[in-house]
Amino acid sequence: MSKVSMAIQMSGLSLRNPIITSSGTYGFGEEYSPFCSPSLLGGITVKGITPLPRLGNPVPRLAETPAGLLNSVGLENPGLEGFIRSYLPKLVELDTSVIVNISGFSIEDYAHLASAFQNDSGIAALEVNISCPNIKHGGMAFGTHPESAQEVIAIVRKNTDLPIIAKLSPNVTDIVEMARAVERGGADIISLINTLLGMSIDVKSQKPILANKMGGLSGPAVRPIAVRMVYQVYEAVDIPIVGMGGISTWQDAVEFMLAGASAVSIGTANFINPIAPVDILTGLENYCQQRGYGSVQEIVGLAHQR
Amino acid sequence: MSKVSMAIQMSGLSLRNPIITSSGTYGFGEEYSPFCSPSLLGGITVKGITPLPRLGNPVPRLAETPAGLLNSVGLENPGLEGFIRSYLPKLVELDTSVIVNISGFSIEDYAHLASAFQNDSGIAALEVNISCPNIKHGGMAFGTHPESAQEVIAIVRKNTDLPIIAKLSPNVTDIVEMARAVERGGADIISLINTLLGMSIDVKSQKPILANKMGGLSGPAVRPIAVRMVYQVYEAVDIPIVGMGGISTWQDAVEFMLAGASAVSIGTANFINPIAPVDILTGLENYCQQRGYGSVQEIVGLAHQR
Amino acid sequence: MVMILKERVIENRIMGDPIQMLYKMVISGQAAQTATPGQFVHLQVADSNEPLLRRPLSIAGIDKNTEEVTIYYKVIGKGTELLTRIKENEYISVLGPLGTGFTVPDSGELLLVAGGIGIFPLLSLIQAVDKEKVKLKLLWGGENKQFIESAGLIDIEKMGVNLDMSTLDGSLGTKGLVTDLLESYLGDNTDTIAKPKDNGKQNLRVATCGPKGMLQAVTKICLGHNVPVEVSLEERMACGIGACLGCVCTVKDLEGNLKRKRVCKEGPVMDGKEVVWDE
Amino acid sequence: MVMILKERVIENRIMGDPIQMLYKMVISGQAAQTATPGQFVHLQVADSNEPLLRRPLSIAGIDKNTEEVTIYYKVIGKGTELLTRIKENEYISVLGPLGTGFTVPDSGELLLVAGGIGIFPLLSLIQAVDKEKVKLKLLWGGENKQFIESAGLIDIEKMGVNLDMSTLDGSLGTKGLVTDLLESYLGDNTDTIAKPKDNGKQNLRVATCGPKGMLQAVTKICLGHNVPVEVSLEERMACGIGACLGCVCTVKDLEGNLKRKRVCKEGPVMDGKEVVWDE
Ligand SMILES: Cc1cc2nc3c(=O)[nH]c(=O)nc-3n(C[C@H](O)[C@H](O)[C@H](O)COP(=O)(O)OP(=O)(O)OC[C@H]3O[C@@H](n4cnc5c(N)ncnc54)[C@H](O)[C@@H]3O)c2cc1C
Ligand SMILES: Cc1cc2nc3c(=O)[nH]c(=O)nc-3n(C[C@H](O)[C@H](O)[C@H](O)COP(=O)(O)OP(=O)(O)OC[C@H]3O[C@@H](n4cnc5c(N)ncnc54)[C@H](O)[C@@H]3O)c2cc1C
Ligand SMILES: Cc1cc2nc3c(=O)[nH]c(=O)nc-3n(C[C@H](O)[C@H](O)[C@H](O)COP(=O)(O)O)c2cc1C
Ligand SMILES: Cc1cc2nc3c(=O)[nH]c(=O)nc-3n(C[C@H](O)[C@H](O)[C@H](O)COP(=O)(O)O)c2cc1C
Ligand code: FES
Ligand code: FES
Repeated sequence: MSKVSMAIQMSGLSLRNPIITSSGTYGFGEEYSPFCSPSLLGGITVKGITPLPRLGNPVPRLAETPAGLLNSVGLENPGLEGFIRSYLPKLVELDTSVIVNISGFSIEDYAHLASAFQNDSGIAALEVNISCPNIKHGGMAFGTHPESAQEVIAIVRKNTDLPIIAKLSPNVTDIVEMARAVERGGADIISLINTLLGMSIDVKSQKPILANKMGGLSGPAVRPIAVRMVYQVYEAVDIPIVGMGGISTWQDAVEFMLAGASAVSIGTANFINPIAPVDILTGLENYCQQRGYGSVQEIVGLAHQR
Repeated sequence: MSKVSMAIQMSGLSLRNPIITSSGTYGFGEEYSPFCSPSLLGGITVKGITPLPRLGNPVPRLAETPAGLLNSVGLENPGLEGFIRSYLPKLVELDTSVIVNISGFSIEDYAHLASAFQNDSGIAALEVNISCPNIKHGGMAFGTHPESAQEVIAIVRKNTDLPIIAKLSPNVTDIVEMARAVERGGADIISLINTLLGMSIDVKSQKPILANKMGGLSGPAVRPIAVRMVYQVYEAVDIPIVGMGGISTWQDAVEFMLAGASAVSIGTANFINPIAPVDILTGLENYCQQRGYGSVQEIVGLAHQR
Repeated sequence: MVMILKERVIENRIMGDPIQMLYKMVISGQAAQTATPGQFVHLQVADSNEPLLRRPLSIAGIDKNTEEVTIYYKVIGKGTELLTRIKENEYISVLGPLGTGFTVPDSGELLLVAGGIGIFPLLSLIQAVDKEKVKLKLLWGGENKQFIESAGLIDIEKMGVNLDMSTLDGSLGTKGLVTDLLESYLGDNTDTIAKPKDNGKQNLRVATCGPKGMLQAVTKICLGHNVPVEVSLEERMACGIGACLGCVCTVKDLEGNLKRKRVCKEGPVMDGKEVVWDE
Repeated sequence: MVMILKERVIENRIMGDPIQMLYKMVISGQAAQTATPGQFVHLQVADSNEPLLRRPLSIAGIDKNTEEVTIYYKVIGKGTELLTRIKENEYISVLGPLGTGFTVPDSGELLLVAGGIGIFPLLSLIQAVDKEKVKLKLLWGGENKQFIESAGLIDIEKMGVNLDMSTLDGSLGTKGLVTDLLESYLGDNTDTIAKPKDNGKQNLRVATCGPKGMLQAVTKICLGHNVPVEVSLEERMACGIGACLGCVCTVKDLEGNLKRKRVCKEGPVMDGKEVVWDE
């Protein structure tokens, strides 16, 4: 049998294969190295970086729900400077595409963060997390308002020459409208979905389990919502998609690619199976091989035919 | 130990206990009678009724997802006339509160449906499903647009003297805004959540599993999203809430009541355990008894303290 | 009466060639009391949410004396895989008997047409028919010899059923499809077949179960020969009792109006004539 | 080295009074090779999504010769309940050894303070300490006699540990809290306790594990007596290896700055002095 070409080209971002790991679930690339060599992966996305260091939320930060996980880490991170000083040098040495995820609380935050990363920084792309509250405008998340989302992406576009991945929030009425907004703003790629806002209450203590009360839902439970959104966005925009949300097996990865994702990202599944990305990659390759595809890119969007 | 009072009073709607069954999951009340006497339940909600009979969507209409169920029944129902002729007479004989769920595709539909049900119809309340597309306005669901939602509830208010339960769609950016809109429209009670829009793709056939491609996600998977929305709405409106979305155990029911639901509704869980409503009721009563509550109403909203 | 009960599994074992993944399960309990041929049980396979739903399985054998129902199943996914893990004397939640089964004729000839594991629901019909009064004939098509043997050929022969078989690879019986067997059988037996205006004299009936495409072909052939045919349908199910409208099948009534019937309630056995196959 | 492996369970049985729901599990495999006292393993308890996450359990015994690690666990929810179902010779996915364990002193005196099942991680420390060179003393508080006996009292006595116990109901040892034992022990042993300016002469150390409130109290008492204390913390965990930041604990550095440490990586054992207890 002939080999399947697993490489993926996405407007300016070339990946060895379509398997990426998700922001906030893969630390700064070191933690999982003992299990899963970064050189096997299409890319890794680092924890969301903000301009200043953040302690994040108090614990408990985690709660399990049926086939899902709620987290309220609250963007704990060393801040831009700390990241560049303590983590970036090791990251750029990794034999994989490194995607830096940035999060801000104002347009200026995003401009500042974006300007710190350029084509010569040794990273492959910037992922822009627009799910954070816009503190200058009543705390409404950038990612729930098309104009704000477009504005954020546009300012990032102005400040970096790296490929930009706009990461959409699923907590919206109309994901297509959001996708079109970030496309207009100049995004090269769209990634989705971020977590869904959820809550879990302990019947013993009669209080929310998370110290922060609400948190983001991820894991297999959210997969049908994520697949639907990828499917919808694929029909609406011309830029490629990185699909994520509950992917834990190769079948799940294929599902997202059939829906229209050019690459997929693995988050929560790493916690259960630290070699999930490699298992998924192997399964994906076999799937393509058994069905006679020369390149994995051929399966992207197939579910839209007829 | 003293008995717990399980009765619930919700603006105009008095229920024997807080356990209701959900629209579309409990047929027209007959199907589950062999397992679960309606006289044990707080109420039952019937399948959504439209002005004209509907065949609904082609099959497959069902797909399982992790801890969830996608359905695309497509509002199959006998139509208003057929319902009143063939089902209503038997329903009103049941020893429980019957809630009729109505669905329309235009403001006029809702007016027409509402006017068919009054205080003397033998039913306890009207639940208004606003998750349907407004075909006169580009197919946008009424329930995703505050003004339309308010308008629908207002027209129903004008046309019936029954208590009105406005059933919210979770597929929105801001559930609080929707809740406030239906409260303004004149709803007596709010129920939530309806299903989340989702999709599942078969990797063998490379096509969506559902004939309708997309469907509504229900079951345990959606519970954290539903609990969060009940919690948010409880803080924002003054009318009582019927909570639903993935309730399958008494702990789940307690979770919703602590979040702010005065009553809870059981949907998908019936499919797995036809006596789920009774099991949940028993557990809820024990919980209250063991903690020394005189009335189940005392636990409503407790998770908001501190 | 439909019931939901924790029933005891008294047998659960693989049958024949392991590659076929065919299992037999015998459940002791009250479902047997009221079950009729062609009905099914809705089994809870997991005590977690995975899979979330029950699994519908046809009642293949009913013993009212010992209060036992027998089901046969093929492992195809997570649900049926979990079923195999149940050990003898463990309990399982059984919802049933459910649905509307086959007409059991008390005279004339009954021709059974089975495709693959479609044989299973027909077994209960073979058991129920009074073989003294009704001429019984079974046409059974399968992948290959291993499949048919594993699916219980010897037991069926023991029941004294007159049987013709076909396999795709010709390893047993005729090489080809079961519909080929049906065509030639109906061609050879025109005498027992009712003529168009022959109301009430129809002494040949067909009952069939198998993949949807086969059922459609069987129905077409039967109706072409003016032979009444009952088909046992499958559809994804949630409630299993008619409450969710998840499992419908489209039928055309006498006036040509399209209607939905619930496979779990009005079915799984339907009149082939009224089923709308290509919707 | 941290590894993820399917390891064989060679023992998994309930201990003592069934009401206590305490289990012992021995796992054969490579985790034993590099494990140190106070580390933990992260076990996959289900092959479905329920529960979704692994479960962290302390390594209570390490045998590098036979390549076995022993864990003790109390059943409290779905995950630990599923653990009990694993049969001997079945395999389990083990991620570990993980985290940073206790300091193992090679002289002086080590005082262990255990609350309830907090004894379990301390067992590996008892095992590791050279009892010829280090004076070892264990203070152990529990609910009642049944608990303490079921949690392995006899084995601990066999290890030759000097042991004082307290129970809430007084059914074994002193009636009261383990912190009462600690107070009086430190009061009686002021000679082994370092004085404020006595750098380097601290020959008494405390290692403790138990409920958070107890750890806080133990830390306060120890610091009051100027005794260094290591606490083994618990926190809900997802990844177990420092990647998700789900399990943090707040610490105050020398300049008084608040920082987060990961219980799974920099912990579970932390310097009691730096932990911020009431955040
Ligand atoms: C009335 C009825 C009677 C049946 N009797 C038998 C029987 O006697 N013996 C037997 O082996 N099987 C029988 N089946 C089919 C059996 O229910 C399915 O094989 C089983 O539910 C699959 O479950 P799973 O979890 O193993 O596979 P899954 O992983 O759920 O499904 C694997 C594939 O099977 C198909 N499938 C899933 N559920 C159904 C369903 N409810 N109906 C049809 N196709 C489905 C889907 O295409 C899916 O892709 C019957 C089905 C019905 C509706
Ligand atoms: C580093 C570490 C070492 C541990 N060592 C042991 C040990 O040796 N023996 C032992 O019996 N237990 C130990 N535990 C606790 C053990 O991990 C939990 O009891 C177990 O995860 C509960 O799982 P469950 O599914 O049975 O209960 P669940 O249903 O998940 O939880 C029941 C309750 O337990 C609490 N809980 C859940 N997960 C955790 C967690 N990760 N940490 C703390 N509390 C939690 C919650 O309050 C929850 O309400 C340890 C925990 C940690 C973090
Ligand atoms: C613990 C945790 C932390 C996360 N932190 C971030 C983050 O910092 N920035 C971000 O854009 N997404 C973050 N996410 C979201 C994930 O990157 C991903 O979008 C989401 O979890 C859905 O994928 P999954 O279901 O595979 O986990 C986080 C998710 C988890 C579970
Ligand atoms: C098969 C099915 C059909 C449904 N039909 C309707 C309907 O006709 N009208 C409506 O308002 N909600 C309908 N719903 C939504 C449920 O009433 C309920 O809001 C939802 O399923 C969440 O609850 P659950 O997770 O307990 O099922 C349907 C749900 C299912 C699963
Ligand atoms: S499965 Fe619910 S109506 Fe048939
Ligand atoms: S559990 Fe993930 S960082 Fe500790």
